[in-house]
Amino acid sequence: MGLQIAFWVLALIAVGSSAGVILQKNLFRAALLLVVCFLASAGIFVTLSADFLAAVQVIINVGAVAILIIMSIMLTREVTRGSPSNRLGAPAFVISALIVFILVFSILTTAWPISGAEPAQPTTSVLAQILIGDPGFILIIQMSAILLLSTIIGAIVLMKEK
Amino acid sequence: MLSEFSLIALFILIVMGFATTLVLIPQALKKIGIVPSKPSEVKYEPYECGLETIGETWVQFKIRYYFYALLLITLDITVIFLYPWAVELKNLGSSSLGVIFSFIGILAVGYIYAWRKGALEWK
Amino acid sequence: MEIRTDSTSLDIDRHEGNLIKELRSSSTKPVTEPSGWLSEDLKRNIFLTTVDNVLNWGRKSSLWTETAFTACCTFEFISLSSSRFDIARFGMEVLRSSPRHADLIITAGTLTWKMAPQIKRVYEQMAEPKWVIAMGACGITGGIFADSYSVVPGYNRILPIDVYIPGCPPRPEALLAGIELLRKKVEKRSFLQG
Amino acid sequence: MPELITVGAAISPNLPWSDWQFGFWIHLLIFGIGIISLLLGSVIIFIWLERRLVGRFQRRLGPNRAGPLGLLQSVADVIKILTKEDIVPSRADKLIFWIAPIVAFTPVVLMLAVVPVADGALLADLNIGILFVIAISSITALGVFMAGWASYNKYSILSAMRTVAQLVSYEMPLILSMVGVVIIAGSLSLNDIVKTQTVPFIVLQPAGFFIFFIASLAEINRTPFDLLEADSELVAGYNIEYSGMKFATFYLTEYCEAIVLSTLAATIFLGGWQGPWLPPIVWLLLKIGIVFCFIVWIRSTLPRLRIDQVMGFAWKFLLPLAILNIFVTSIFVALWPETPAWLMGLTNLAILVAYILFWSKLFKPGGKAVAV
Repeated sequence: MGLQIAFWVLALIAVGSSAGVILQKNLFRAALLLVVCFLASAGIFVTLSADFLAAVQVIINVGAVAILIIMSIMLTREVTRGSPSNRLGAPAFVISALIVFILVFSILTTAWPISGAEPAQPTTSVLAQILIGDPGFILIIQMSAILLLSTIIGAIVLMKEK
Repeated sequence: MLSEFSLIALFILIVMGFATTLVLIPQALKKIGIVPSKPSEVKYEPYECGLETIGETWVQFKIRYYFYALLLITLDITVIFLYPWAVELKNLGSSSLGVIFSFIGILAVGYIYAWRKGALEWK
Repeated sequence: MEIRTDSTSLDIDRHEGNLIKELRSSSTKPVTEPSGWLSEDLKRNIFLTTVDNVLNWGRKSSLWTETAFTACCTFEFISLSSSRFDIARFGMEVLRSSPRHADLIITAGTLTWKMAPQIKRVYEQMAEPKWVIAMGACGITGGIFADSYSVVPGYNRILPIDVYIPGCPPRPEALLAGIELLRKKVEKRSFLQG
Repeated sequence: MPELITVGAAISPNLPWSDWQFGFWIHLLIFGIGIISLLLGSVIIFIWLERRLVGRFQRRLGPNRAGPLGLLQSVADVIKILTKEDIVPSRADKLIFWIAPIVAFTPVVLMLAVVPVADGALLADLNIGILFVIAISSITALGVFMAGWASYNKYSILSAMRTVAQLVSYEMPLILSMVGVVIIAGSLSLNDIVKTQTVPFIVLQPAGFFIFFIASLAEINRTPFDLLEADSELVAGYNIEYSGMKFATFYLTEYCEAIVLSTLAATIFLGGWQGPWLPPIVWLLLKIGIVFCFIVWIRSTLPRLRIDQVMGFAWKFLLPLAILNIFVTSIFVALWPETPAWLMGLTNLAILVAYILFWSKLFKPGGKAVAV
């Protein structure tokens, strides 16, 4: 019962705020609405018993990505005005409606397997066992390290250009 | 676990309610007349040490701030790998040391490169 | 409110000159202190309620000073806020740089017409309730520079002054006595009176 | 209060989700109201304590006119600031201007939800306790930024940008300094971490505590890292345009942050509520007080740093030290699980000292002047 209420409240907040992100002209307010959306989706992770993932969602998306977005907003000139209107409104609407239709269709027609098992209690240790334990995803971890390395180098190059 | 998070969720509401009341108390007191209110045009202009403000405030800032935010994201993702490993280290044993050390080692290359290129200097 | 977008420094200078001229012509007479406008009859009839007492106690016990000091009397204020005289005993060691947070502006020292619009603006941007102390001979009448073309003859031309502290410069003890006077004045304010 | 805590502890262990009952709400009420009132009470006491202590450090008396020993000084401040005029600048983004104090205040209080005041007596014993604290603390930067941006003031927005850059830089050492503790404790829950501290972790992890303390000083913008309100450069920081109760909320938030970080330092490194003879909550409050006095001591001793020094300190000094600390601790725990505590602590301390000596050779005081 409580879970249902929590889910619907969080889902409504998430959908509402992400609609606001698109409709809001003021870029800064749009970024803040995006933060609300991130927080609501972290809440949804919690209702799915994925507490570690929820914390990660807040640390990465709210703590870092939102700051990054705000910093990049500070790089733009017209913060309060947003992007000017153009003629692509109608095609964009058609394409996004198509995507929504495909998404809803595939969600409704897929037979979702539901696990009967109890959710693992401290999710972190299970996650560590799967990631780093035997056999683990060691190659993938190293590849993500290289991805992050390229991000750092890219950031340095970006800054040196200025 | 869920009951714990429901406590947290309700606590968020309590704290937000408390903070909102704090901010709104002066509005109520203004109605009684305890909080004074003497609006004037000059009062509502930005305070810049007594001078009038010239030009827009919401202007472009430099890209340096953006660089630090990018660096934060990469390191935050590192942390995501570090914490589960730290919790389970006693059970994972010494074999996991190599994985994480090489992971940090690869990132350290980027760190040293940034240092050598002078990207860590604040200019 | 409109935002100025002057392109050259000449424009800025011209604008400032106009401001000063305007201020100068409009302030030939001293500004009276607010409660001075009240009639004697009304002054005698003000009575303080418990709410007033509590509010005034709070206000007099935490007078935060705005750091807007124009000239040399400041050194006496610095001396007052450091260890020998210790203004912190009255809860006044909190110096705020923003007029939005401050309650008190101590106008220490000579004020030139060039600086006058800024001081007036700082005063106007302070949040109510607010008080002003005029410190030193220059603050009261312009002092030895009273006849100068560039010096404002007393802060009371542009601001309503609550307490005057004579001296050139006043010793920290004198400033302390002035602050005591101001605290007594704050105590007597009724919020019904405004 | 101790009775209430024991009631809470008795109700607390492992509430089932279906228990939407009496116990749940009592627990929420006791701890919710308890945390907020304890926090506000300690803010009032600690503001007085700080002003008196700073006075003593500067051979002054400090506030002593309002009430006995000046104890009512903070009350007077509250009364005054509550009845100050409320100013909203005409060009400000009014909605964000109003929300910003709330956004800044809420996460700070939330961090206390996972701190135990006795064994098992806490609002919510999360499995991800430390990660929860980190996640919540990363939101505080948003409140500051919202305030600075919405004010439509050049100084406040510059201050907010600087603050965010500083918070971002010191977040990394702060997060990494706690990894060593997590490695030794083997759990993220703060309750478990306190329980494993038969020896306080400051003995096992002096380097970790050193990084944690410095990084948290920077996170709460305390001296020597109080660049955001460097009044010689930036007027009064991100809250220039705030007056009255909205400004007071930011002021309150700053002190709450100081207290919360003292609490976390006490809980993670100083053994939390553990201690002989006295009841647990008294021990916790005592330790918080000690850490807070230490912060005040630092405030009245050190001058303010320059922005390039602040950033360089985070990236060039603290970050490598934090990584080094993780390396050493993990090698000890993984390869020699039975290491005696003193050996581990001594090694850690030796590394810290050697590192500081090495780095002090590398950096010279003075250096070049920089622009903002």
